[in-house]
Amino acid sequence: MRRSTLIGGSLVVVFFLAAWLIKGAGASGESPYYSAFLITLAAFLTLAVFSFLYADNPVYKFAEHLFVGVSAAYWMVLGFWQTLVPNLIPRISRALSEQLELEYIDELWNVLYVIPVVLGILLLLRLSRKLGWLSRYAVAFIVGTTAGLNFIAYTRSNFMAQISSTFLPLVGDWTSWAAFVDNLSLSATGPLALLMANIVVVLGVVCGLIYFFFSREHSGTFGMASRLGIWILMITFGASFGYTVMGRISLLVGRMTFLLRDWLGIIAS
Amino acid sequence: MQQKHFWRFVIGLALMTMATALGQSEADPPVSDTLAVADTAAISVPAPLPVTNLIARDKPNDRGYGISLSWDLSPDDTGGTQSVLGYRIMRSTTPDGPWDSINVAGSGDALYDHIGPRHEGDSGYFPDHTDMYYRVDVLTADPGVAVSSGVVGPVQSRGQWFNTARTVVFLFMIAFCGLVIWFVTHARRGKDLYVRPLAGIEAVDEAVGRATEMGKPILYLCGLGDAAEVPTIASFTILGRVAKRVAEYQTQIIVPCRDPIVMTVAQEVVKTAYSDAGRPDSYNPDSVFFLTIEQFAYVAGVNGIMLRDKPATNVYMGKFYAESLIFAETGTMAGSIQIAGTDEIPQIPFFFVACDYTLIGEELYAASAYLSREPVLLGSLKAQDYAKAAIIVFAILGFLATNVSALGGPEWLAGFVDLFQVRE
Amino acid sequence: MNRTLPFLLTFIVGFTIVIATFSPPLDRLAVDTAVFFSIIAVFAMILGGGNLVKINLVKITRRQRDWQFAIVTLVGFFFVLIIGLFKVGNPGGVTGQVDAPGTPFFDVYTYVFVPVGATMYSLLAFFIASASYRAFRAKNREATILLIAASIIMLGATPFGTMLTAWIPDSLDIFEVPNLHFFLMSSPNLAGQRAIMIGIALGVISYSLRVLLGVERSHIGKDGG
Amino acid sequence: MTTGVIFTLVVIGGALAYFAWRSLRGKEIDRRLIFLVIGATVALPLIFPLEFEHQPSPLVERIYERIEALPPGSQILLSYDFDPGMAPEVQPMADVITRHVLARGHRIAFMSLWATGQAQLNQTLNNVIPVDFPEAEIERDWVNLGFKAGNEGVLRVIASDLPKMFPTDVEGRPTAGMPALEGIRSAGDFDLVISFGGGKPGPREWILFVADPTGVDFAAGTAAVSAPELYPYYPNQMLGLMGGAKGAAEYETAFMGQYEQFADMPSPGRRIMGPLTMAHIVILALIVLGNVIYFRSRRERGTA
Repeated sequence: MRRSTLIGGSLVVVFFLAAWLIKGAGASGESPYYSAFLITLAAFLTLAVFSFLYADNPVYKFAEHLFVGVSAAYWMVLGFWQTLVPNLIPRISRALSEQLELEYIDELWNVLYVIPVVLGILLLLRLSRKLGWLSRYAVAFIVGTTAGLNFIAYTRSNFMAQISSTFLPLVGDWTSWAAFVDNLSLSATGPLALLMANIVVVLGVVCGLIYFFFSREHSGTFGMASRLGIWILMITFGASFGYTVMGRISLLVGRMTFLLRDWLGIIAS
Repeated sequence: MQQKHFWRFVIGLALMTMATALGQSEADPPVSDTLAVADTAAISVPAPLPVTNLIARDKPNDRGYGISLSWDLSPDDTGGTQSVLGYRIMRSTTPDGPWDSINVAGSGDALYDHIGPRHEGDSGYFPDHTDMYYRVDVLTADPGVAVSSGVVGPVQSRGQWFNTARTVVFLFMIAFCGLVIWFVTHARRGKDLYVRPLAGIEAVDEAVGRATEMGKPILYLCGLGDAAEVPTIASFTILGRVAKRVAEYQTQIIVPCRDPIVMTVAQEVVKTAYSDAGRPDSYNPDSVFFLTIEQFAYVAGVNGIMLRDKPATNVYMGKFYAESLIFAETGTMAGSIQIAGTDEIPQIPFFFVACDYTLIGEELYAASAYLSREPVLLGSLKAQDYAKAAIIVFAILGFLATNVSALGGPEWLAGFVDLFQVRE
Repeated sequence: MNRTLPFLLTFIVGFTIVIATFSPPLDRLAVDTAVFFSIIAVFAMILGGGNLVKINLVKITRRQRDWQFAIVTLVGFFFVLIIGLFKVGNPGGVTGQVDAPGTPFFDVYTYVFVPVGATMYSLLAFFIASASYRAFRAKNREATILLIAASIIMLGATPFGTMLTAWIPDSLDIFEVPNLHFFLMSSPNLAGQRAIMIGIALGVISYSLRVLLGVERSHIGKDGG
Repeated sequence: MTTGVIFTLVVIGGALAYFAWRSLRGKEIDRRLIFLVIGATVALPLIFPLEFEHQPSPLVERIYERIEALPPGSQILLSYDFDPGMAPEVQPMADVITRHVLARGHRIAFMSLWATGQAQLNQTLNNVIPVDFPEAEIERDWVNLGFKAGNEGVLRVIASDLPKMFPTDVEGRPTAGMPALEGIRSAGDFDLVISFGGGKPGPREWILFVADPTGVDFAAGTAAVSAPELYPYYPNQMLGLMGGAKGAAEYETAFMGQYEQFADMPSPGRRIMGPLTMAHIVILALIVLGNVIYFRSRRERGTA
C-alpha cells in the first residue's frame, strides 16, 4: 500500500513536471517557465480536485487543505487592506495615515472609532480559554446590528412589498367585454395568458401561505388549499432544480474550458 | 419577567410617537409663484417661454439641507420651438440677488432637489432655517439667451423627525410587535398553543437510537449561516435536542462549524445538553470544532469526515448553499440516514430527493418551536401565523380592489392599493 | 450581570438602527454603527484565521489523523498571509493595491485559489448527474410535479427546447417550450417563492424583535460564563 | 453538420443506449461511468463547437433597454459579489455589461462585497477595459472602489453615505472630486445599480438594504442557482434579471447584434450554451431512465 502510493505519487509528479517543461518550452513572453509553472500548477490543482470523483485520495486532500489555508488568509488580507486600513487608520492616526499615503480625516467624532477596535479585540479574545467570555460583548454588538438591520429590511422588502406586488390586474388594458372576448386566444402575449398567469400568482401565494400555516390541522377546505399550495411549491422546487442543474453544468464548462484552452491549447480562445 | 420586556417596548414606542408628532408640527406650506417675468436681454434665437408654476418647498422626510423644486416645463421644451436645452437653478438669500447658479437640469426635467453640504465652510454651504429664494432660467443653444422665471421664496430647509414616507412600515411594525408580545405573554402563562406535527422531527429520536446500535457517531451541521441568522438559531435548538439524546444514549456527536461564532454557540449548546442529560463529564469539547470559513473548503472538510468516520446519521439543519447536494450525495455514499431542514429554497429539491426527511423553509422554525416548547418560540410562531392570515386577507382585498378600480370602480379603492407601496 | 451588559449593548445598537430608519436626523447614528460593524467584521475574519491556526496546531502536536495535511494548510495560510500583509513583490510598495496584477498575491489567487475553488463547485455537475439517475424518483404526486416542472425548465433553458416546439402555430404559442418556461418561472415559481419568502421574512422579523427585546439571548451564552 | 458534431452525438447517444441496455437488464451502473459520460458530454461540444441562436427573454431585455435608454454620462454602480465558483456564469455578464455601459458613454463605479469579487473585478479591468476601451480614463469614466468587509453593514452605510464607506478607491486615491462619482452622495444617486452575485451578500441584500430604501433602479446578474428565488422582486423591486449562463448568452446576443464593433468579441456565455444543451439532454435522459427502472421494479414487487 505504502509502496503503491509512493509509485503513484512519483508518477503524478513526473507527469506534471514534464507538462511544465513542455509548456514552458512552447511559451513566449518575459518568463515563460514561470508562467508555464503557474498554468501547470493550476491544472494540477484542477485535476487534483477532480480526482475526488474517483475516490478520496492524498492528492485531493493536499489541494483541499492548501485551499483551506489560502482562502482563510486571502479573506483576512483583503479585509485588512481594503477595510481596516482605509476606514480606520485615517481616523485614528495622522502619522500612520501619512505613511500609508491616506488622507487623514479630521473629525470630532473620530474618538468613537475606539469602539470597534476594542470590540474587535474582545472578539479575538475568543481564542483564549480564560478570557473568551469577553467576546460576548462583540457578539452582542454584531447580533444587535444585524437584528436592527434585518428587522426593518425584511419588513419592508420581503413582507410588505410582496403584498403589494400581489395586487395584480387580471386584464391589461380594459376596454369592454366584447373586445376582451374577441382577443381570447392561446397566444403567449394574449389576454388569456396574462389572466391565467396572474390568477396563478394570486392563488399560488395564498395557498402557499396556507401550507405554511402551523396552528391548524390541514383538513377540509383548508386542507385542499394547503394541497394546492404544496403543488405550487413543488413547481417552485422543480424550477429551482432546473436552474441549479444549469448552473452546475456551466461551472463544469468553465473548468473544462480552462483545461482544454489555457492548459492543453486544444481549443481556440 | 415579561412585564419588564413589555415596558421596554412601550418606552421605545412612546419615543417614536413623539418623534412623529414633532415631524408633523414642522410641516411647511409650500411657497409658490406662478407669475413669470421674461428677462429679454440680447436675443439672437427666439426667446423660449419661461417655466411656470415654480414651487419651492422644504424637501420632505430628510435630515435638513434640502429644498425641492418643481415647475411646469416651458412650452418650448417638448413642443413649440423646442429650443430649450435645460433649466438652470438659481438661488439667492434675498429676493433681488446676487444669484448663485446651483446646477442645470436637463430639458424635459420638471423636478430638482437642491441638497447642500452640511458643514459650514464647504462651498455652497446651505444653512437650515434660513430664508432662500429660487429662480429657474430656461437655457438655449445661445448662451446669451436665458429666460428667467419669477422668483419664489422665502423658503427654509429643515430636518424632519419622522419620515412620513415610512409610516405604513412603522404601523405594521408596531402591529406585529403587539402580536408577538401578546402571544409570547400568553404562552408564558402556560396556554397550550397547538402546532401541527412534523414528520421530520419524530425521525430524529429514531436516528439517534440507530446510531447507538451501530456504534457510530452522529454528524450534525448547523449550516453555513452566521450565529445571528434565524435558521442557525433554529438549528441550535434542534442541536440541543439531538445532543441531549446523544448524551443519554452515550453515543458520539460531531459538529464541524463553518463560522467561529457559530462554533462557540454550538459548543455552549452541546455542553448544556450534556449537563441537562446529567452527563456533563461525557462532554468532549473537541466534538464541536471550527473547520474553515470558506464554503468549499468547509464542504471538503465535512466530506472528509463523512467518508472517514461514516456517521450513522447526518442531520443538516440551517442555512445551506451549493454544498447541499454534495453533502446529501456523500452521505448516501456513506450509507447514513439523512434528515435535513433549510430555508434556502434552491437547496430544498436536493434534500427532498436525497434525504429521508426534509423540513421545508419555515417548517424548520416550526420544528424548533415544537421541540423546545419554549413559550417565546411558540408565541412567535402563533404571531407569524396570524400575520400570515392577515396577509392572505390583504392580498385578496388588494387584488379585488385593483381589479375593481381598473374596471372603473371608486377612487378610494386605488388609494387602498397605494397604501401598500413601500418602495421609496 | 454577565448577560445584562451585553444585552444592553444589543438593545441600544439595534434600536438605534431601527429608530434611525424612521427619523432622518438620526440616520448618521445608524451609519456610524454600520461602519463599526464593518470594522468588526474584519476582526471576525482575523478570528477565523486565528482559529484555523489554533486547530491545525493542535492537530499537528497531537498527531491527529491527517496531521501532515495540517502542515499544508498552515504553510498555505502563512505564505499567503505574509505575501499579502507585507505586499511582497508589489510594484506599488506598501501603498499599492494589494492584489495588483503581477504580484505573487494575485498569482496565488489566480493559480491556486481559482482552480481549487471553482473546480469544487463544478464537481456538483457530476453529482447531480448521478443523483438524477439514482435518486430522483417520481415517488408520489408531489415528486412527479417537481420532476415535470424541472424537465420543462431544463428544456426551456436551452435552444433545444425552442427547436423542439417551433412547429406550433402562433395562435397556440403558449404551448411552446420557451413560453411554458417563462410561464412556469414567472407565475407558479414566483408565487411559490413569494409564499416562502413572506414566511421566512416573518420568521426573521420576529426573531430580530426577540433579540432586540432581550427575550432571545442564546447568542450571548449562559449566565456565569 | 461537421464530422465533429456527428462524432459528439454518436458518443453521447451510444453511452445513453448502453446505460439503457444495462439498466433494463437490471444491472448496476458504476457512478464513475456516469461521471465520465457527463465529462465527455461537456468536453466534446467545446472541442467541436455547437452554435445556437438565442432570443433575449423579457427579464434580460429590460436591463438592456434600460442601459440603452439612459442618457450618456449616466452613473452606474456595478457590484461584483461572487467568487471563482460562480465566475463562469457571472463573469460573462459583468464583462458584457461593462462593455455595454462604456460603449453607451456611461460612467461606472465598481465595487465588491466579496473579497474574491475584487479579484474577479480585476479580470474585467485587465481583459475588457484596456482592450476594448483604451480611451476610457480611470477616475473620469470609471472608478474601482474595491472590496469592503461587512456585508449588509456596508450596504446600510452606502445607502446613506457612500463616501463614508469609500473614502478612497482601491489604490488609495481619495474619491472626493472624482468625475466618475460626481454628485454621488449615496448609492441612491446612481442611475442604475447592478449586482452580480448569487450567494450572501448578493442581489437580495442589495434590494433589501439599498434598492428599496433609496428607490434606486436595480438589476441583477445572478448565478442560475439563485435566479428563481429573485423572481418575486420582479418587476416592482428589480427591473430585470439575468439568470445563469442563459442570461449571459442572451445579453451577449442582444449586445453583439446591435453594436457591430463588438460582433467578434469573446462571448463566454454563448460558448457555454452548446455543452449545456447536451448536458441537459443527458441529465433528462438519466432521470427518465432512472424512473423507468424504478417503476419496473415497483411493479415487479407489486405483482410478486
